[in-house]
Amino acid sequence: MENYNKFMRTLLAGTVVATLSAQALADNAEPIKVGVMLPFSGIYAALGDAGRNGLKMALKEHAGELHGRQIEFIEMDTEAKPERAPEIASSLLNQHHANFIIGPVHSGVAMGMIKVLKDQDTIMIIPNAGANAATGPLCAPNIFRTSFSMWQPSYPMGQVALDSAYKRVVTMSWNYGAGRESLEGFEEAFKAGGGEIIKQIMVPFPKTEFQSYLSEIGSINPDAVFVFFAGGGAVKFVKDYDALGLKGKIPLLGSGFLTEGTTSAQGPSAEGIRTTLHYADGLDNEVNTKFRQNYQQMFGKEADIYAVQGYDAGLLIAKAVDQLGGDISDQAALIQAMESTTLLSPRGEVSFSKAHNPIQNIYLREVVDGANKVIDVPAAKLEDPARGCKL
Amino acid sequence: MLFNNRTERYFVWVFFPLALLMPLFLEQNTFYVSKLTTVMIFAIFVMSLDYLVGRCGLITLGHAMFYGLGGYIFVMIAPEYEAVNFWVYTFYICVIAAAVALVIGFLVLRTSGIYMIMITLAFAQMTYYFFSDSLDFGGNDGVFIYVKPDTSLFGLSLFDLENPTHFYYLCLLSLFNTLFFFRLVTRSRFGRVIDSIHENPGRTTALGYNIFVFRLMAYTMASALGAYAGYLFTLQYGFVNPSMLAWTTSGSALVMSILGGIGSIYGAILGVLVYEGLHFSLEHLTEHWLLFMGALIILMVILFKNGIAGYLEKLLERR
Amino acid sequence: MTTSLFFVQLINGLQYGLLLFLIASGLTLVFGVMGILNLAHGSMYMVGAYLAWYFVQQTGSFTLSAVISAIIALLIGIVVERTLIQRLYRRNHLDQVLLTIGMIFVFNALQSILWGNDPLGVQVPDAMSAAIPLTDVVEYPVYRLFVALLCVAIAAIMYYMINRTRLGMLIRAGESNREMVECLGIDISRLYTIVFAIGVMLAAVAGVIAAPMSSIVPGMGEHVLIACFVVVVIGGMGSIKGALIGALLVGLVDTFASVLLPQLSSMMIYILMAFILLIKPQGLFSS
Amino acid sequence: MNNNVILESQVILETEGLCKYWGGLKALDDISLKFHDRELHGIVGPNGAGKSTLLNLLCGHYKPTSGRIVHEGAPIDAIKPYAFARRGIGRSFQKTNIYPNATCLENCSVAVQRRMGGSFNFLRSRHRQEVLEEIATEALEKVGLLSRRNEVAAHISYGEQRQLEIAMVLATSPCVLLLDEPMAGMGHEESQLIIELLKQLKQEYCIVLVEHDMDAVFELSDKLTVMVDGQHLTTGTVDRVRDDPRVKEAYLGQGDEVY
Repeated sequence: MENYNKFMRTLLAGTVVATLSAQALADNAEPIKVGVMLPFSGIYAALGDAGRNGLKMALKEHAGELHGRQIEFIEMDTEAKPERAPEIASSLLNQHHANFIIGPVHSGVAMGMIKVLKDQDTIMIIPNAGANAATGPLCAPNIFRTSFSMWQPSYPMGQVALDSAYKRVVTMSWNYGAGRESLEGFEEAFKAGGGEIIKQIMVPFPKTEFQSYLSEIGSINPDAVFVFFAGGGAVKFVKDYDALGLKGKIPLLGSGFLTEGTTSAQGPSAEGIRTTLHYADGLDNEVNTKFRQNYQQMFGKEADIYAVQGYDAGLLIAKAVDQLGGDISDQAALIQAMESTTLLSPRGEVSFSKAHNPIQNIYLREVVDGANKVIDVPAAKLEDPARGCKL
Repeated sequence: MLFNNRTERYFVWVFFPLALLMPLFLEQNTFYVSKLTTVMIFAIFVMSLDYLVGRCGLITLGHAMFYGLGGYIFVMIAPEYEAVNFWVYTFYICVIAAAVALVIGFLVLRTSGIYMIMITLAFAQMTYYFFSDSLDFGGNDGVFIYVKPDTSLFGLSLFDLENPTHFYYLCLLSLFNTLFFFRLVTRSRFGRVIDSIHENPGRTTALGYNIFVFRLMAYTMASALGAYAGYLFTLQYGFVNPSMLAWTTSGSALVMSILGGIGSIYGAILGVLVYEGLHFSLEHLTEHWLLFMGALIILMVILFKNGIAGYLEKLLERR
Repeated sequence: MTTSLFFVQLINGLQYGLLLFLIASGLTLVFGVMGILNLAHGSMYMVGAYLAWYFVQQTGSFTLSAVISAIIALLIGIVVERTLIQRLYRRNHLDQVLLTIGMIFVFNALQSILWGNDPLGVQVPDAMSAAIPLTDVVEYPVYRLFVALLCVAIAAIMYYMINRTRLGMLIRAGESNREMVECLGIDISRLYTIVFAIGVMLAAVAGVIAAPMSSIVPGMGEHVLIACFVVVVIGGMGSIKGALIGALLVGLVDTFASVLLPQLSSMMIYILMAFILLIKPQGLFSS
Repeated sequence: MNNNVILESQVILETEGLCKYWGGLKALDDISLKFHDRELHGIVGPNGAGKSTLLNLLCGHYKPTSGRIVHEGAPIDAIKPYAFARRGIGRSFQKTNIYPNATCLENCSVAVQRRMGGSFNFLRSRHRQEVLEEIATEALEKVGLLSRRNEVAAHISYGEQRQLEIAMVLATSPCVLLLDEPMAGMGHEESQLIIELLKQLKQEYCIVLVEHDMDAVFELSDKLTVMVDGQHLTTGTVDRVRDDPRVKEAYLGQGDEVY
C-alpha cells in the first residue's frame, strides 16, 4: 500500500508538472476536453443518452461563462460492461488527456473507473451511479458526483412510510449493490421509527420475471411495498404490479427511479405511485421550467432525472471554469472551486459535501397523468453520511 | 522447426519483434501501451480457447468462467494489504483452476456438440451468479486489488508490475510462451492423440485410447491457461468484476477465435488484434459502431472461410 | 406455502413456460430441420416487440399491429435466409455462430437507430384488460390467460402441421435425411427458406404477444436467448415436443425456485439443465 | 488349408449366449461361437442377419443385452470400449474409418503410439522417437502401402484406404482382427490384393471376417458361420456349410444375394 501511494504521488506529481508546462505553452485557447463515459448501447442506453443530452445542453447554454474556452467532447460507449471500464477510463485519461471525465451510469463501471481515475490529473464527475462507496470509502479529491448516493433518495421514504402509518413493509429489489444499498437506506429510517421489514426479496439481476414474487407479496399482504428498480425492469415491475391486482390494494412506494423516464411505457399502471427522489418533473422553479422547455425543444422528449444529473455535471464544469477565469490548469484550485459552488439546478439548490456528494432536497412525488408531481419535501438539504470517507 | 507453417513463421517474425519495439514508439502515450497489454492478455485467453475449440473439437461457451476465476482466486487467497510473489501465485492460481477444471471437465465432457456448449455455459453462469450474488467478493460491483504482487525470482526482480511498460513486457513474454507452449503440445505425442480424437473420435477409441482422459487433460490445461490470462487481466488495473465471467466474455472470445482462424493457435492473436482494432477505431468514429462491427463480422464470415489466418495462408501459399 | 398460493404459482410457472416455448419453438425447428444454430433468434423476439409497439402507435389496433408485425418478420426471415444463411449450409456450426452474432450486433444497432433507447410499453388491448380474482389480493389478468391459451394453440397447430401436412412431412423428412428429400425432387433450398422464415416469425410473434406484459428495451433479445437455449437443450435440440416439456419445466422450476429457494434462484435453471444433461447427455427427447 | 492346424490351435475369443436387443427388436439372439488362433473365421448371412452387430459387440462398441464375451479366458463384456483394443482386439470398419487429413504414416503412428506410450508427453516432439515410426512403417509395408507412406490419406485411392485401415489395425499389434467387409466397394484387382494380404495375415492372427463377396469368403475361410435374422444357423468348414441345405434355403428364401 505504501509503495502504491508513493507511486501514485510520483505519478501525480509528474503528470501535474507535465500538464502545467504544457498548459502554460498552450495558453487558454486550447479546448477543455470532456470525456463522456456512458452506455450508449445495451440495457442502460436510455440513461446514457439522457445524461449526455443534459451535459451538452448545459455546456451549450453556459458557453458564455467559459471565458472563451471551447469544449471538446470525447464520447465512449461503456456498454455497461464493468470489465471494460478501466480500459476506457485509461483511454480518456492517458490517450485523450481529458480534463473532465463524466460517467458512468452503472455502479460496477464506476468501480472500474474509480480504480483508474482516483487521485489522477483529471476530474471525474459521476452523473448517475449511486454506489455509496464512490463518495464513501473510495472518495477522492478529484471525484465528484452530481447525482445521489443510493442512500439519499430512499432514506427519507422511511419516514414517509411511517407517517402514512405503514408498520409492516416488504422490500424488494435486484440483488446487486445499488439495490441493496437503496433498501438499506429505507430500512435505516423505517426501522429507527419502529417499522418492521417483514420480508426482503432480492431478485437476481437483471431478471424481470416478477410474477412469482408478486404473488407471494399478495399472500403476505403487507401494509406497503418499497422497491428499487430502474429502466426496463421498472416498467415491467410496475406493469406486473398492476396486472396481478396488487395496485390499489397494497400501496407501492419506491426510490424515484421507479418512475423516471419510464412513465410513458408504464402507462396507467404507474398512476398514483409515490416515490422519493432528488428531483420531480413538476418542480416549480424558474430553472426547471426553462430546463424542461429547452430540453423538449432540443431533443424532442421530456427530460428525466438522468438528464438533470447530466445537466448539473455540465453546470458544475461551467461554474468552476467561470470562477477560475478559464484557467483550469491548477487542479487543486479547480477542486476548490468545484467544492465551493452552489448550483442552481432544475432540482433546486445543490451544494457539495466534503465527500463531494450533492447536498440536496429530496422530494416526495406522486405520478399524476404520467408526470411526477411534488407533494412534499420530506428531507431538505439532505447530506449523505459518507461513511468511510476520509476527506 | 517449431513453427512449421510458413504463414505462422512469417507472423511470428513480424509480430513479436514489432511488439518488442512498440513501447519505444509509444513512450508518450501510456494508454496505447495498456491497450496493447489488454489485447495480449486477451489473446492468451483466446488462444487457450482456440486450442480447445479448434484443436480438440471441444466447443465451450463457459471458458470465461476460468478467466474470471483467475482473478477471483487471487482475491480469495491473497492477503489484501500485502504484496505476494507473482510466480508463486501464478502457480497457485493455475493449480487451483486446473483442479476446478478437472472436476467440471469430468462432468461436461460426457456431452458433446451443442449440449457441451450449453452445459459449459450452465456452469459458467452458476459461477457468475455465485460471485455476483455473494457479498464477500464485492458482489455485482466487483472488488479492488490494492497491492500488486512483486515479481522477484531468486532475489531478482525483473518486472515492476506498477510500471505499465514492465507489465507490457511481462504480458508479451507470457503470450509468446503460450504460443510456444501450444506449439510444443500440438507437435507432441499428446498432440498426435488430440489430433486423432478431433478428426475421428470413434477410430481413436477403436485403437485403444481412452479419449475421455485425453480430452480431460486438454480441457484442464487450457482452463489453467485461461485462468492465468484472467489473473494478468486482474493485475493490469487491479479490478475484478463478475462480468469477466459472463457468457458475453466467452462469446466475444469465441468470435475472436473464429475470426482469427479456428485451430490455428496463432490466429488467436490476429483475431483479437483485428476485433479489438475494429472496435477501438469504430467506437471512436461513431456512436453506432455496433452496426458497422456487425456488418464487418458478417462480411468476414462470408469472405474468409478459415478466418484471417486461413486467408493469409491462402495468399502466401499462392505464390 | 398455502394451497391457493401454490395454485397461483403453478399458473405463473405454466404461463411463463408456455411463452418460453413459443420463443424456443422456432429455434428448435430451425436447428432440427436445417442444422442451423441461430443465435440471432433472441433479436427476432426483440424485433417483434418493437414492431408491435411501432404499429400500435401507427394504427391504434393491437390485432392489426400483430398481423403486420408477423408478416414483416416473415419477410425478414426470407431475406436473411436468402442473403446470408444460405451461404453457410456447407460450413460448420462455428461459422454460423459468428454470422449470427454479427446479426445480433446489426439488429441491436438498427433498433437503437430506428426506435431509440427509451423503454417502451404497449397497453393491453381493451377487450382483454379485465382480470379474474384468484385470492383476496391477487388477481389474474385475462390477457395473460389468453396468451397461455394462444401458446397452447400454436403448439397444437405446429403439431398438426408437422404430423399431418405435406410441409410437415417434408420437414420431418428433411430432419432425417436431406438427400432423400432432394431425391424426391423437392427444392430443398426453398424448404429451408420457408422453415427459417417460420422460425423467425415464431420468435417475432412471441415478442408481439409478450409486448403488452413486458417492457420493450434494448438488449431484451439476449436475455431471452439464453433462457431459450436452456429450454431447447433440456428438451433435446430439434424436438418440438422436447421444447414444450423443457419450457414448462424451466417455467415451473424458475417460478417455484424464486419463492422457495431464493438464494439459489439465479442459478436454478442452470442447475436444472446441468443435472438433466448429466443424466441424459442429449436432452430429454433427442431424436 | 490344413485341417490339423484348426484342431490344434487354441480358442482366443469366445461368445456365450450373446444377445443384443434394440427395444423389442432382436438384432442378435443367443450366439455362441468360438474363434481360434491363427484361423480365419468367416461370417456370412443376408442383410440384417446381425453380422455387423456381432462385430460391434466383439469390439466393445455395443454392450450386449445378455450373454458373455470371453477373451483368453477372461470375461470382457463389462470393460470400456477402448479396453478391448488394449487387449488386442482390433477392428476395421465397414465404412472407411481413417484420419483423412493425416499422412498414412501418421495414421499408423497413432496406432503404434498407443502401446509405445508417451501419449501424455506434452512437450517432446512426436517425431523424436524413430522406433515408433519404424513400426508404423512396417505395418504399412505389410499391406503394401510403403510407397504411400507420406501421402495424405484422403488423397490415396479407395482400395488403398481400405488397406491403410488394415495397416492401422496391424499397427496396434493385435491378436484378434475383426474385419467388417474389407472388400466392400472394391474392384476385382483390388479385392485380389486384399485376399492375398489376408492369406498371409491369417498365419499369424485370429481373424473374424464379415464379407459379402462369397468367392473371397469361401477362398479364405478356415471356418464359416452362417447367420440369419440375428440367429446362428450353422458353423463348420467351408465345404460343409456350402452343402448345407438350410443355408441354400436361407439365401434363396430371402431372394437376396443368391449364391
